[in-house]
Amino acid sequence: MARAHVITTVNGDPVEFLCDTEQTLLDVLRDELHLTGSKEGCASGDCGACSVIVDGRLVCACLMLGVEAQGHSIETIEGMAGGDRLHPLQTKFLEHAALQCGVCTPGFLVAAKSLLERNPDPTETEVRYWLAGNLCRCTGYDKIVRAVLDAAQEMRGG
Amino acid sequence: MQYEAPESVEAAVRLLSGGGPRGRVLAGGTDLLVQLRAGVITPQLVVDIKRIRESREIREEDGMLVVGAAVTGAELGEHARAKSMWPGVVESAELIGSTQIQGRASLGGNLCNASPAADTVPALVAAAAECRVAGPNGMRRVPVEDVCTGPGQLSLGDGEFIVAFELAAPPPGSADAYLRFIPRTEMDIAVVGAGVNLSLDESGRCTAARVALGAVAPTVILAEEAGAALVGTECDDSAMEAMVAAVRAACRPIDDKRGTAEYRTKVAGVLATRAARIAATRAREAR
Amino acid sequence: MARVHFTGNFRQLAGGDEEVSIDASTVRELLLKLGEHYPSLAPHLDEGVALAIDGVIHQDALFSRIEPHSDVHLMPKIAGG
Amino acid sequence: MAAQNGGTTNGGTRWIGTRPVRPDGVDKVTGRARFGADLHLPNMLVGKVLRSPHAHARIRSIDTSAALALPGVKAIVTRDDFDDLPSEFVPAGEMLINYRDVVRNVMAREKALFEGHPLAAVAATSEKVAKEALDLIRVDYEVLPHVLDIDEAIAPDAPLLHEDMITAGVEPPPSAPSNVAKVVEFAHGDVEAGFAEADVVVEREFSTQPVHQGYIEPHSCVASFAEDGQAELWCTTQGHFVVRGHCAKLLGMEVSKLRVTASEIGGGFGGKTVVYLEPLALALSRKSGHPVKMTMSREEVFRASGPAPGTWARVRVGVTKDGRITAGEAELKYQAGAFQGSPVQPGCMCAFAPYDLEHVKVTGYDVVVNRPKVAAYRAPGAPQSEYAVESIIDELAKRIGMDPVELRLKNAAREGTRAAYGPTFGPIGLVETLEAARSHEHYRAPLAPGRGRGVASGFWFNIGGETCATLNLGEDGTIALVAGTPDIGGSRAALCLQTAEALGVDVEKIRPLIGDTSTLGYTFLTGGSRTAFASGLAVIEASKDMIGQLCERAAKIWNIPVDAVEWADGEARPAGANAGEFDPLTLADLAGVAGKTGGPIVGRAQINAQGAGPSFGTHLVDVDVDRETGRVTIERYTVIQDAGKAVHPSYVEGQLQGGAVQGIGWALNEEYVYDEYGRLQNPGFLDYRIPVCSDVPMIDTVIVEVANPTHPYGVRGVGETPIVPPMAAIANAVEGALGIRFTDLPMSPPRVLKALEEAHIPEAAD
Repeated sequence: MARAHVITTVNGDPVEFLCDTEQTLLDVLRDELHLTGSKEGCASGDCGACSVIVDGRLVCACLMLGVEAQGHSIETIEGMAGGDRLHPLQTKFLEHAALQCGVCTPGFLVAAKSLLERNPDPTETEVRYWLAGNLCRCTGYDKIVRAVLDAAQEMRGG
Repeated sequence: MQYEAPESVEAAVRLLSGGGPRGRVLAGGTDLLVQLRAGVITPQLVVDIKRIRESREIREEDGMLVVGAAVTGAELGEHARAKSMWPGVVESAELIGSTQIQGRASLGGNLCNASPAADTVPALVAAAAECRVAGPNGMRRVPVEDVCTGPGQLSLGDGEFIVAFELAAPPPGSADAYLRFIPRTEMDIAVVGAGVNLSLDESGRCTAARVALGAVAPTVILAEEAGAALVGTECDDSAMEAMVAAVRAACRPIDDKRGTAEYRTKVAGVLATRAARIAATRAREAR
Repeated sequence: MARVHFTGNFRQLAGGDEEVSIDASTVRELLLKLGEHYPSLAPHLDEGVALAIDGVIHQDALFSRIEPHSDVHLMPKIAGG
Repeated sequence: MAAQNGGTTNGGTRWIGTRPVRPDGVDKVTGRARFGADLHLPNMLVGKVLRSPHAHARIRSIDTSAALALPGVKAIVTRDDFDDLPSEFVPAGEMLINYRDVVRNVMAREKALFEGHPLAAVAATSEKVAKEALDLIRVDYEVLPHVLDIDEAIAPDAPLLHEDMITAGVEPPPSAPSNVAKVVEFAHGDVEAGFAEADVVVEREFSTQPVHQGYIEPHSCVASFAEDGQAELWCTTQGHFVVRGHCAKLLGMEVSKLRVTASEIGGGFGGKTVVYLEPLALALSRKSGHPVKMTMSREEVFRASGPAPGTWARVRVGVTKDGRITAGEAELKYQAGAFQGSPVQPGCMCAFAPYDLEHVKVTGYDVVVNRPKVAAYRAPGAPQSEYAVESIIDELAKRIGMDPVELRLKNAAREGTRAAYGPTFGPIGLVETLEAARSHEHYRAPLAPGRGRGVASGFWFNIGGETCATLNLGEDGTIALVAGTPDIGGSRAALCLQTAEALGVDVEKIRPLIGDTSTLGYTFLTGGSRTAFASGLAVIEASKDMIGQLCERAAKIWNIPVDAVEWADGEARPAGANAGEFDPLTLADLAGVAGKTGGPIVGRAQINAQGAGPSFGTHLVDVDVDRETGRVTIERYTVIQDAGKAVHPSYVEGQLQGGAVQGIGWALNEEYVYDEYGRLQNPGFLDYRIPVCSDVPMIDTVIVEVANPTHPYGVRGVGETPIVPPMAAIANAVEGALGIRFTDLPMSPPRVLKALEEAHIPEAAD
């Protein structure tokens, strides 16, 4: 069967790609567009390592077909830093040592960005539940939660 | 695999009943894509209903809440009116999976995946919700409890799909609640789920109650005797005990990786009690 | 003479001895003499063992020093996760 | 980015103990860092593995002809593509590995020994074609009865995994084969005499379930074989030199013809110390002439990579009324999985390690079962045995009415104590962690009604081993640091800090990288909590080597003897007034004239690091229990551990926190569920329940520093010990809350509720 032609927006730029209809958005990002910052940890929506934002909504790229991206706007980890400036969340993750191996980090950052866009002043509990779909096996989550809370405070101008 | 994203109900019905390969309906895809990936299903046609307006919107019709089958948990949770009318249904939708899953998973998908452990189904059954089913012969209404006939099995005919759910305006003094038990705080499939919808009169006496249970039988069950045990009472401890006995009598669970039959039966009673107490509190506040 | 203690299965291989005195200045010399003294132990010494020399664990270190009054424990090799 | 000073004092050092941003940090927060699956080569094929659906089956034949005929299939390998290898033991992870078993583990030969055991691997132009090809491979099985658990495996009439396996370590050797590979024993004193002195003796049986390391990144590699027999391998591993050795052996290659590059690694915890896909990818690449990429699905990771073993233990401990432990005895049986080599030996050695015992006896059994071969997992073997012992210590404290920290302190191993496994401890920090626990606010805080508080200690050896490092001095005075230990949790930062300290230069001037196997001499893997210690020693030695060269250059420039030059604060100075008066020469000064003064300056070290200091920790935990559903909630958690010296305290804290949370999962929910056919029912993160963010509170940490005398800055490994205490600490806390002692893990809600019902505790009101 002919591959599907999809026109979409990735990190603000218009993007066209061809894909098999069975390919997930994650497959397309990684294998077709070579945006390998989104990781495959489970391919079943259980680990959050492939978190991306689609039309402002946090989703797992492994649970969306590439063809479903038609006409939508996708944000990935590769678009998080602006030019040569890191996003405050990225800076805070570094300062707080909120990563060890770093493979879950892109997913956590995208998820945390989505949280702070909706809720600039989350409680620790809100952060923990929002990020419950992002698994981290290294850190025990402590420093990640602290980094998100600290970034929120900084972004609020605190 | 052919992928289609029709923009009207009629077009979707045509695709699904078009004499070609039997199609699978794609809403949020949070179950469908996992099954595709695992090779559990190998559909030749996938019909995405997210571009159909009726499947994607939440609206009120004559006081009735109509929720599109492809409306996501997150969207329902952000709908203030839905939350005030049917807090139990909304909380059940918000319990499905992670934030990421919330951004995709839908009521229609949760029902049509036909898992006995689906979170929204006990809440929808307790709320006496009905489905708007579109098909080659037009639109028909089906009570939610009649849609699933067994694990992975639906009563829908060829070419039929669920467009939306209807939730009647709750009468005064009514409220619903949903609780589920999972081993962790998030990310698990319900080991047991309990939805309770009840009405209290001005004196606080229960005039109607529906109790629905998830993950304790091959399909979500409406435990009619459990509801009946509350009717006519003030939902006091002895009424709760009678309801728990009826809940446990209605359970026909299995042992599996997520819990033992014994455990599920026991915890179904615990959750039904807790959900009934929440519903009763909400009902009193609603009066 | 260093005192060499046998722990675990090494004791079995050393014919039940709990310890023995060996005159050696390096690990290699000590292992060689141990193997001569206890032939059934010899193949296991070749496979690789750890030695705690005065409390400090040495692995794969044939030329680590053994002092005249060192206390040496023969142990299985350790690694980790 | 500026360094910030943290909560740990850095007495006398400028860099050690500070918290700079890790050098690889920006790559990891921007998605740039390349992990195992992130490499894409031209003409690359996709490799997939056909796995046994049976837990135990004789393989009569494998027919790949139909699969090979499928368009797009470029190569298929089976058992016929790997030479059989003789029994030969080599160290890898904490285990001695037998190549006869390794070759069978990566590709089944006579029999499939566990569900998921590889039978064939296919390389094709796409994943879709590769999967279709797998469906076309015909395997003729003779399905055999299987054994999953220790009791079944050691039963007299049990089906045998290996018909020729005679139990080792038993005199005289048994005449008949069995599933018991080995019996080990550690003892000193006379335990019966010890128990005779005791006023209270507690004996209990315990069991733990296999648990997976749960790294988020699945195994992945790309192999590329050239026509001249040279090959490159890119893979996610804790030790690329170890991978090189294994692969060269399995493929019959010279090691120098195989260059292995370690990708960034997305977690390992011991699970990435062995090979699974790598030899298959190399064989497929050799056969097809294309690069081949292979990546496990999460399901394959669970079905076919090695977890920590499930275990059974019987432990007996005696104590006098005044709290002296008189004897300890344990019998431990560990599942090895399909091939021998469970970590029962270190399990035996660690069981009583935290205590000063005159009489101790531990016996261990290594038992093969039809499950994936176990792999190392953080302090392999120790969590299971120490869980049992620490549970009994708690019970004894209660029985004699003594505070559990006091009982531990009274019997704690300290410098000069003869360890239960033989040798005498040097300076160790158990007493300090217990004292810190006793005085911690957490230990004294009032406990809400219904809650329980638990404490437990833990021990792990830590190791050193073969290690190389190179420091390349750039012409501007900056330094490229090359290490051979993959960085799994921030070790590049720890190595830069130690180099900065040793050279006296700004840490920002040092850029680290993990060299491939052609750039350095053999370097053992990142494991055994050795990297900050052993690669640390290597960079310190390399720094000394570089300083020697720098001083020689300065001596030449000043025309004075080299011993008249000293290196301090990152510059060469005349050593004292007699050496002459010269302006100091900085690293940058000397680097700039290196070419003219003798050529480039490179500091090297190749060492076999000895004397890794053992690490002890003590954990405190408060739990709440929902008495109607059996769910245990962790309300508060504090980890106290001796780090010797925390090089980068943030990453030490991270190790303590991460280890504790893995232990929480082990204690409460993680387990493998098999059906009657020996097939895994929960091969995914949905039903293999590792802790999620909302399951746990903040994890407080206290770093105790009792210097390790074999390291210039006192460093000890820290990565493994933190997973040892949580299971017992939580069981002890649950006992405190409910009065019920859980001797079987996990303490999952159904188990807890059942125990509550059996104990006839009335349901609490809401």
